[in-house]
Amino acid sequence: MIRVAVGAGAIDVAAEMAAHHAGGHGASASFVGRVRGDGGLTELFLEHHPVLTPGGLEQLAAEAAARWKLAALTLIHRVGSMAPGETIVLVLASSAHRAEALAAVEFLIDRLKTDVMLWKREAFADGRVGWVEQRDGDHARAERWEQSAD
Amino acid sequence: MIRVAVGAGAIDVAAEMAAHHAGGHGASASFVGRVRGDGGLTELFLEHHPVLTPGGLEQLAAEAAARWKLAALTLIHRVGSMAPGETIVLVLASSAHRAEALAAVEFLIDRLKTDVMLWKREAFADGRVGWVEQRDGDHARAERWEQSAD
Amino acid sequence: MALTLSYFAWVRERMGIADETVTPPAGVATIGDLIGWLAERDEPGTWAFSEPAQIRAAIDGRMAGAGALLPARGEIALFPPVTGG
Amino acid sequence: MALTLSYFAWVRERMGIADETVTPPAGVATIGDLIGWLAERDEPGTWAFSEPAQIRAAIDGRMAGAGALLPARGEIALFPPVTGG
Repeated sequence: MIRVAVGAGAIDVAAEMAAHHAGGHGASASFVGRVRGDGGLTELFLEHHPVLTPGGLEQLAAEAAARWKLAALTLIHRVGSMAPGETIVLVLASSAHRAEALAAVEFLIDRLKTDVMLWKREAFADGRVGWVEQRDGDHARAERWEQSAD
Repeated sequence: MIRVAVGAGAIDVAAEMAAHHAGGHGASASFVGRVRGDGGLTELFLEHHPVLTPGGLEQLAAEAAARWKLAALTLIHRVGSMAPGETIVLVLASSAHRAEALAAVEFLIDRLKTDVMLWKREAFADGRVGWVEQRDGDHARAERWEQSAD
Repeated sequence: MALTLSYFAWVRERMGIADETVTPPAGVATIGDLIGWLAERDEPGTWAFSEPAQIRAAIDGRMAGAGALLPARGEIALFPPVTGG
Repeated sequence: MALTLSYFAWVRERMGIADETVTPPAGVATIGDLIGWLAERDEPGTWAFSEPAQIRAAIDGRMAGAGALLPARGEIALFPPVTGG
């Protein structure tokens, strides 16, 4: 059971968790990413491609499902304008045993940073506005999944 | 903010998540472990030590908090008699960045299996009852944390 | 050759438009040629495309390198490296 | 020497009791000695403690190896390897 969604509306984490957890699977892992107000950030704008962004998320979800035995997978990404504290991304994975669920969540959040068509623009209280540059660390983490069998 | 609890009552996953997530931290990771009904299992009984079990959980939580920069940590373990689908353990960790929260959750669930005074007894539909034996795989996973710096 | 070009993030901002339809001159055969042509075509193009190493491209929804051949028609997306998640 | 012994999981089941207070004979100085004495004391003890490699121990809440010295008084927990989580 794979659920993938991209949208500008707020992510209802509790409702998504409840729906995903209703399966009562042996092991469920999750990751919630939120906007940080570091350095006086007032707005995060996430630009997306109407076709490539959902397509990329669906491809990542399919890749995780092929790689690990998952009972359920939820991958939800918000786009558009967000304030500090709001949820950007939610990843939920369930499996019979813990190793699969934990690995799938980590894989998905690492690869999301480098493989999906999303661009972050930050606005700060002092008026600065700028596009975020790609971080080397994100690539190093994402590439771990190329080298290892799991 | 560290919360550790051990008890025989059902774990309210949604309420714990809501309380933990209220911090609005940049990254929150979680793990939920539930009783599996494999092989016709009808009851899981988890025996604990009234002093050593909570003490061991508190020590593990403190170890995780010393190892990673965590904004919040929740570690709740159920003991006593449970039915398939019920939650045995809940681990929540939040940090500014994803790597810390994900690593802390994985560390805690791995080490729980080998370091905390808990013993599982399984009862099956066909009348068999037996204590679970320690698995080599659990030790291998827990020992990974001895070798690596993170 | 009639291509729809779509721009994203700071490429879109520098170009001042989100998309346009173009017919590149003869000799523009690859993604790399297209980027080079746009960089010389006008001021917004120079601002957006003068550092080709910073530009990624997709042809009809599939990632394409600088050497990829342009199709006779289709959508070419041009954008900076992604920073999502 | 008056020690409170507490038993857990199948050690408790085999002993038939959860705890007891004992005064071991002279010469029982370590955790290993205590396990050996219990294994010879009675039938439940033989059933529970005849494989010392399967037994873990804690003295007053701290894990202790077979060579650890017994205190003059305190709580000794005896149990199989843990299987929690």
